[in-house]
Amino acid sequence: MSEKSREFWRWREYRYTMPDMDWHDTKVVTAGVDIGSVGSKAAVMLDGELYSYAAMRTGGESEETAIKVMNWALEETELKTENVPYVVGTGYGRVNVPFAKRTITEIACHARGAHYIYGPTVRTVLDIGGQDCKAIRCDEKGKVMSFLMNDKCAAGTGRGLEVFTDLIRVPIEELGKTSLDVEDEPPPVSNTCVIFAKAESLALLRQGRSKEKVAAAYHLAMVNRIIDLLIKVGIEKDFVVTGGVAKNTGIVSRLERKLGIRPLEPKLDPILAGAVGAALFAKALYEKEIGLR
Amino acid sequence: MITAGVDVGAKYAKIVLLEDAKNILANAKGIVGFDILKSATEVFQKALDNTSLKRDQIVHVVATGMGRKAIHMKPPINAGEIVPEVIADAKGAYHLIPTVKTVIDVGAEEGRGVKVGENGKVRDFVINERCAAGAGTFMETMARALEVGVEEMGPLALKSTKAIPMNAQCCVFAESEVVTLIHSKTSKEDISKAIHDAMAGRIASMVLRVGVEKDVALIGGVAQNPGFLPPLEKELNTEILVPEHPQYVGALGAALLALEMEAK
Amino acid sequence: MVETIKKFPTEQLKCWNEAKNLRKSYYENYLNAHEKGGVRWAGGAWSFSSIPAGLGEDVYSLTGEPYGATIAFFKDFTAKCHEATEAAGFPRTLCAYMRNYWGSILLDKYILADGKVIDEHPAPDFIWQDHICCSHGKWYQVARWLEEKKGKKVPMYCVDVSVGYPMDKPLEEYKINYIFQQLNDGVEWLEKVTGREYDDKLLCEAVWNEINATRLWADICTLNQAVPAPLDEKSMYSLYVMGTIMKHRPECVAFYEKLKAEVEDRVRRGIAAVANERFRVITDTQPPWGFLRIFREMEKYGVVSLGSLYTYGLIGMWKYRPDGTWATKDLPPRKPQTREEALRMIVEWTVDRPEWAHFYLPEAKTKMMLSIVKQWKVDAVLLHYNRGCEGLSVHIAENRHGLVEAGVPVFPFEGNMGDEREFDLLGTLARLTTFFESMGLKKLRE
Amino acid sequence: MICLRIELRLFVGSEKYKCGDFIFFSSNLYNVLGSAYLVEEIFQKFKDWIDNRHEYAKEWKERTNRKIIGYFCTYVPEEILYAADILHVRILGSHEPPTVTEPYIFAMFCHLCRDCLAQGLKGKFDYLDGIVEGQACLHLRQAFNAWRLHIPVDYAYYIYVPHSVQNPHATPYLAQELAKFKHSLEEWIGRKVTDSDLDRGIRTMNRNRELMRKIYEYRKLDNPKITGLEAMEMVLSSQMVDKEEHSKLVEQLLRELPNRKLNRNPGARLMIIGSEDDDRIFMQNVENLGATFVIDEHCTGSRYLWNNVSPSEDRLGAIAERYIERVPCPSKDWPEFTRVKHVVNLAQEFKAQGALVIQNKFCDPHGIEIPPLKEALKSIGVPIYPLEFDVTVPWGQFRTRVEAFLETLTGLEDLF
Repeated sequence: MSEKSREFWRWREYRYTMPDMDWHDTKVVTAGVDIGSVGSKAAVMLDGELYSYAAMRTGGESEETAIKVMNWALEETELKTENVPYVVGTGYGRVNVPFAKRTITEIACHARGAHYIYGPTVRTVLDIGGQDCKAIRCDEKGKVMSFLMNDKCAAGTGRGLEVFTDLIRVPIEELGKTSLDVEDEPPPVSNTCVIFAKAESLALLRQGRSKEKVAAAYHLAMVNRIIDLLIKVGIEKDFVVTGGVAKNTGIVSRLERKLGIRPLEPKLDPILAGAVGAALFAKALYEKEIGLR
Repeated sequence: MITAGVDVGAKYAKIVLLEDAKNILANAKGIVGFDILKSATEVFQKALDNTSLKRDQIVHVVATGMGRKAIHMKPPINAGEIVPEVIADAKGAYHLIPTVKTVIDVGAEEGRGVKVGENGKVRDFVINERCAAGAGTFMETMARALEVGVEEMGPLALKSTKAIPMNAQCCVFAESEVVTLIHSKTSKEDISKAIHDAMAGRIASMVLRVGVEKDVALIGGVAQNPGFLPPLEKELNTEILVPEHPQYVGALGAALLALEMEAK
Repeated sequence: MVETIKKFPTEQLKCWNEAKNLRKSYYENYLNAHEKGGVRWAGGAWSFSSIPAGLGEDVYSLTGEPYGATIAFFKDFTAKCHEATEAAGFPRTLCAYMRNYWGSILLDKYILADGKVIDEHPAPDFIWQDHICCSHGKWYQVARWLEEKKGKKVPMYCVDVSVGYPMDKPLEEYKINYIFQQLNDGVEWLEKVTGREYDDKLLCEAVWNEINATRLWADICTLNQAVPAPLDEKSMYSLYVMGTIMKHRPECVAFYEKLKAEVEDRVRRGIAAVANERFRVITDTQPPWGFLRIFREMEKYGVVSLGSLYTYGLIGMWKYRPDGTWATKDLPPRKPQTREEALRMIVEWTVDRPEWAHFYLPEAKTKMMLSIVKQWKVDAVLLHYNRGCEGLSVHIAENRHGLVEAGVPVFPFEGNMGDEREFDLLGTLARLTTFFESMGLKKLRE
Repeated sequence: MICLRIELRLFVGSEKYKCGDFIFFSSNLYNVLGSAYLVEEIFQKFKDWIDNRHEYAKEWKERTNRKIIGYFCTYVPEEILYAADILHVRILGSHEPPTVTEPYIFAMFCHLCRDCLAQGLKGKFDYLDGIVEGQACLHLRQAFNAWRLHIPVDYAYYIYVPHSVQNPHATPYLAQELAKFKHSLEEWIGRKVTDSDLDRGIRTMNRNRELMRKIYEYRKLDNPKITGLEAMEMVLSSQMVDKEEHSKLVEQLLRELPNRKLNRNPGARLMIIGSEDDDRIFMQNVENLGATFVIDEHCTGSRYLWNNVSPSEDRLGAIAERYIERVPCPSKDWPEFTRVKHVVNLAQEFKAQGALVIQNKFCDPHGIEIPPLKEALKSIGVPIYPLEFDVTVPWGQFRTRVEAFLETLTGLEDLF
């Protein structure tokens, strides 16, 4: 594959099943399927504990993707979708999860998922998704108090990073690290439009700036936009970041530096927050259905 | 007399070798990397090789395009003059279509509208500001959202007759609309058409600022996209001419200007 | 290819520092008004500032637009202001001056002309505004709301002047009267909220000052018809501002008299603002204040901007002479003697302010700009599609039409007077130089 | 009667609506079909009027051969137009990206003014004899001027409605503006507009507003008898057709509505707040998510019909008073926030649980009031969620926000 046509933005898809858990001796098996604009995730839970999950790219056909990601999550578990009595769909494509009994927004699911992944002290959740960015305030139960979403600008989203990582030809998983490889922070790229931010970065590269410097400038601009959103919603500790971009140290560490608040360390893959939240709602809904609550 | 025009665009460098304003000896293009001079030189060499000409047989080189400064007075190309895109566009288009009054140039990152006066002079022009929705990169971003190759977009669009209004003020805003359409199971054909319509609308509204006078020519990379012409003609409700090799018109214009400068 | 041409002699303006000091002390006087037992009020640059003058010699004002522009000069502070207003939930599409101003209140910081930032935004004793643009009244209504949250109750009076503009005939009496009545009530209101006794003599003085100051400024702009131009737009910004902050004060009249004399002298001696002037342009609305270096870039092509409808007509008072030329408005027959006379005089003086006309009629702005093009020997017009000001960019696309149809080369560029995020310097410069080159201009040798 | 009947046939055409034109005269049909059917027919009729507004206007003109005037803003005194026997229709957009307006209006002005102009440039309103605007904002003024300059109309008039509606001199001043306007109209139509004409205009407008307000009362019920979409379509259509005709239908609706059973779960009680809003698809989408708009504050809704003219000897004075004292557009509402207070009252009267604020991008007067509005509604426990509307509405994005907002209002409590 030639340097040019390599797709640096294409992140690795993966699945995992907790080795030391067994679904045979559980009361409630539920699942949450989070069909995002870029990534789709499925989480299977046993009595409200994460058991098995998968994350893959959202294809052009979201219904198909939903089935794929669910099956993949169940692989190696001998479970079939029809063995999971209650599935909740969430994310951009939530209405296209054929086997979901109900849909709940990613806002509510991310708050609840964050509560599971990071614990009850979480008050502010930042979810940087494929094409939007959400700032959520929640209570000690993981219930949404208020939220804001960014206004149609990809400069603060995963898609923006994909476009950019392709430009400087660095695999997206390493992008954040690359951006931190600078002695001192350069000024941020001035353009908020993702296309122009790209053009501006290209110009910088052509002026002979290093990949690292340009990456830093791009990340900085992105962080500034995210912070605007956090300020609007009003940030309160504990603060956590969910979604794929949470793994980007270039974003997270800069957020920490600028806000002076250290985001909590995740106990689980934060990209699963939405799916996990959905699975937890599924549990509650199922228990209601069978009269357990 | 042989002159050369070099158009160093945001994405591609285009070269035209010209003999006496009549016959084009060669045209070549190549991707512009981080090192503009290097990329441009490679393409320039390619053009020379095709014609087995030497640099010193070319009396004058004029450069245009957003990367033009990088090769101004710099060996081996040694462009003696640099001119803005709109001037080269007008010149080149006028040479190919003497009746042309309006030139629309849609490149990777810029869309331009040029009013052409007598002898291919620029009367008035407009260039898209701050929004890339009227440029080739827009199409690429949309293609990725649709998970199809950018070259498939046009043909896809031509298969659809549906009109879905889409706001292309911002290409990312547009992208969320695209994703929404995907999730609501709209066919790729229809979405692709919506994207072309939106982009055509964007370009049209920009060109309308300077006004549209026949004949109208469409040049630049996007002119090669078959799905783009019909909606643009509809938006501007006029017939639009696309010269052969629309991508090279700027370079041709530069070569012609080189010739004029020598003549003086 | 670079060219060289013959240069005109240039000189630094003598009253430059005086202008700077007047501006500096203006913001300080407002800040320290209370120490001297004085009164301070806030309102727009267009408000009838000569009316509060009747409250005494120790009345100081802070006019919003110049203050908003001052903030815009200092990008870091601007950014903080915008962050604060957006965090408060205001859309980022609102008037940029207004957002700067509110930001200053929200941050509870006050910035001086030299960029020095002071803690605590000095709340006015009252607000005295006028309203022609959708944002004028709302601006101070919100400012007041924000002050109230800080526990300061600020009374507000706002005069509605949105009565229209007759292209060729004088304004009907009932319209004049509508504004007059509001001012008349306003005087009583001022007495009520300040508890001071109102002095009609001071009012008459102030009105007469304003009339003279705004005439003098028009005269000064007229001197720029000379080739080479004695003043360029960039330096005019530091001079016209006096009229936006203290048009009713004697210092303003005195300064403009001095300035007029100096500019006349420059014209006599052929002193140029830009040494290599060879292509004359004008602009229309406020510039992107954080990016005045565009003018320097223009000079590299031998291009000088003679000013704009904005710098000429924001406070300068003009009218059309029978021969169709655009010239300084005639002085009223005599200085006003009574309150009634003074109020009527200032209403009649103000209603046909050039920058108000085009709020209503695109034809009005086009006509004025064409007059400037002709009388000032202008080669091209730069139109600032100003995202930061609805009021002055209303109808701007129509003006572009009108100018182009009249055969005037026009360069439109998008920007924002007070929000740098909306101005793309590099892109604009690239397009601007393209424009000059399409006009056959080449960069000059340094 | 007969002519009305024919007219309705003429433009309703299709079999389906046959019974529509009997509504006014035939009660036996009502006995056969029952009121439920009738009510749905009436709402269908409002829809048709909106969908076929241009056909309606052309047909009206042909039938009456009277003049038609288009107006941009609800500050245009329709009473006077009615008195002059002119059909006055509101100019609204189409929600398609307005490509053609770029040469005439800078794109930082709101999509409404650009979309309106686009309709004119595309010839959709080619039946208009004239246009009138009552001063409100710069945006619509710009649409008015561009229209005046680039679209052939026989008559164009701009009324300088005062901005400072809270000041005592505004009413007498407007009365004089209206006298001037009336005079110019008379010259144009070639006849005097008499006092009895004015009385008729006032009566007709008052009646229509009053009837619609009575319909609004049914939105206060725990299970409203009318959805937000239906209410919007009722008011929108009233801005597009002959008032008499519209009133007849609303009167009919008023008689039938008490018996209506809406078999839908009302869900969350929402308020919708903003400037002009004719986005029916958005209303429908939101109400389909399990919510009902129980009240609006739009100039295409309650703001248009909330106040009446109190008749007096001085007709123009009375009309002027109505337009000065009506629920104001924020552009005129200073130094006090009277509209904000009005919104709070509405929210309480109609028991709204939450409010969606529709911010038409670039509409400064409305945008400026969002924070004060938010604070005021918060103080009575009504949360708001602002949505920025552009010429097209990205439902995919908005759906998530609206649904999440609804989830915070109701929905998920029992799942924690």
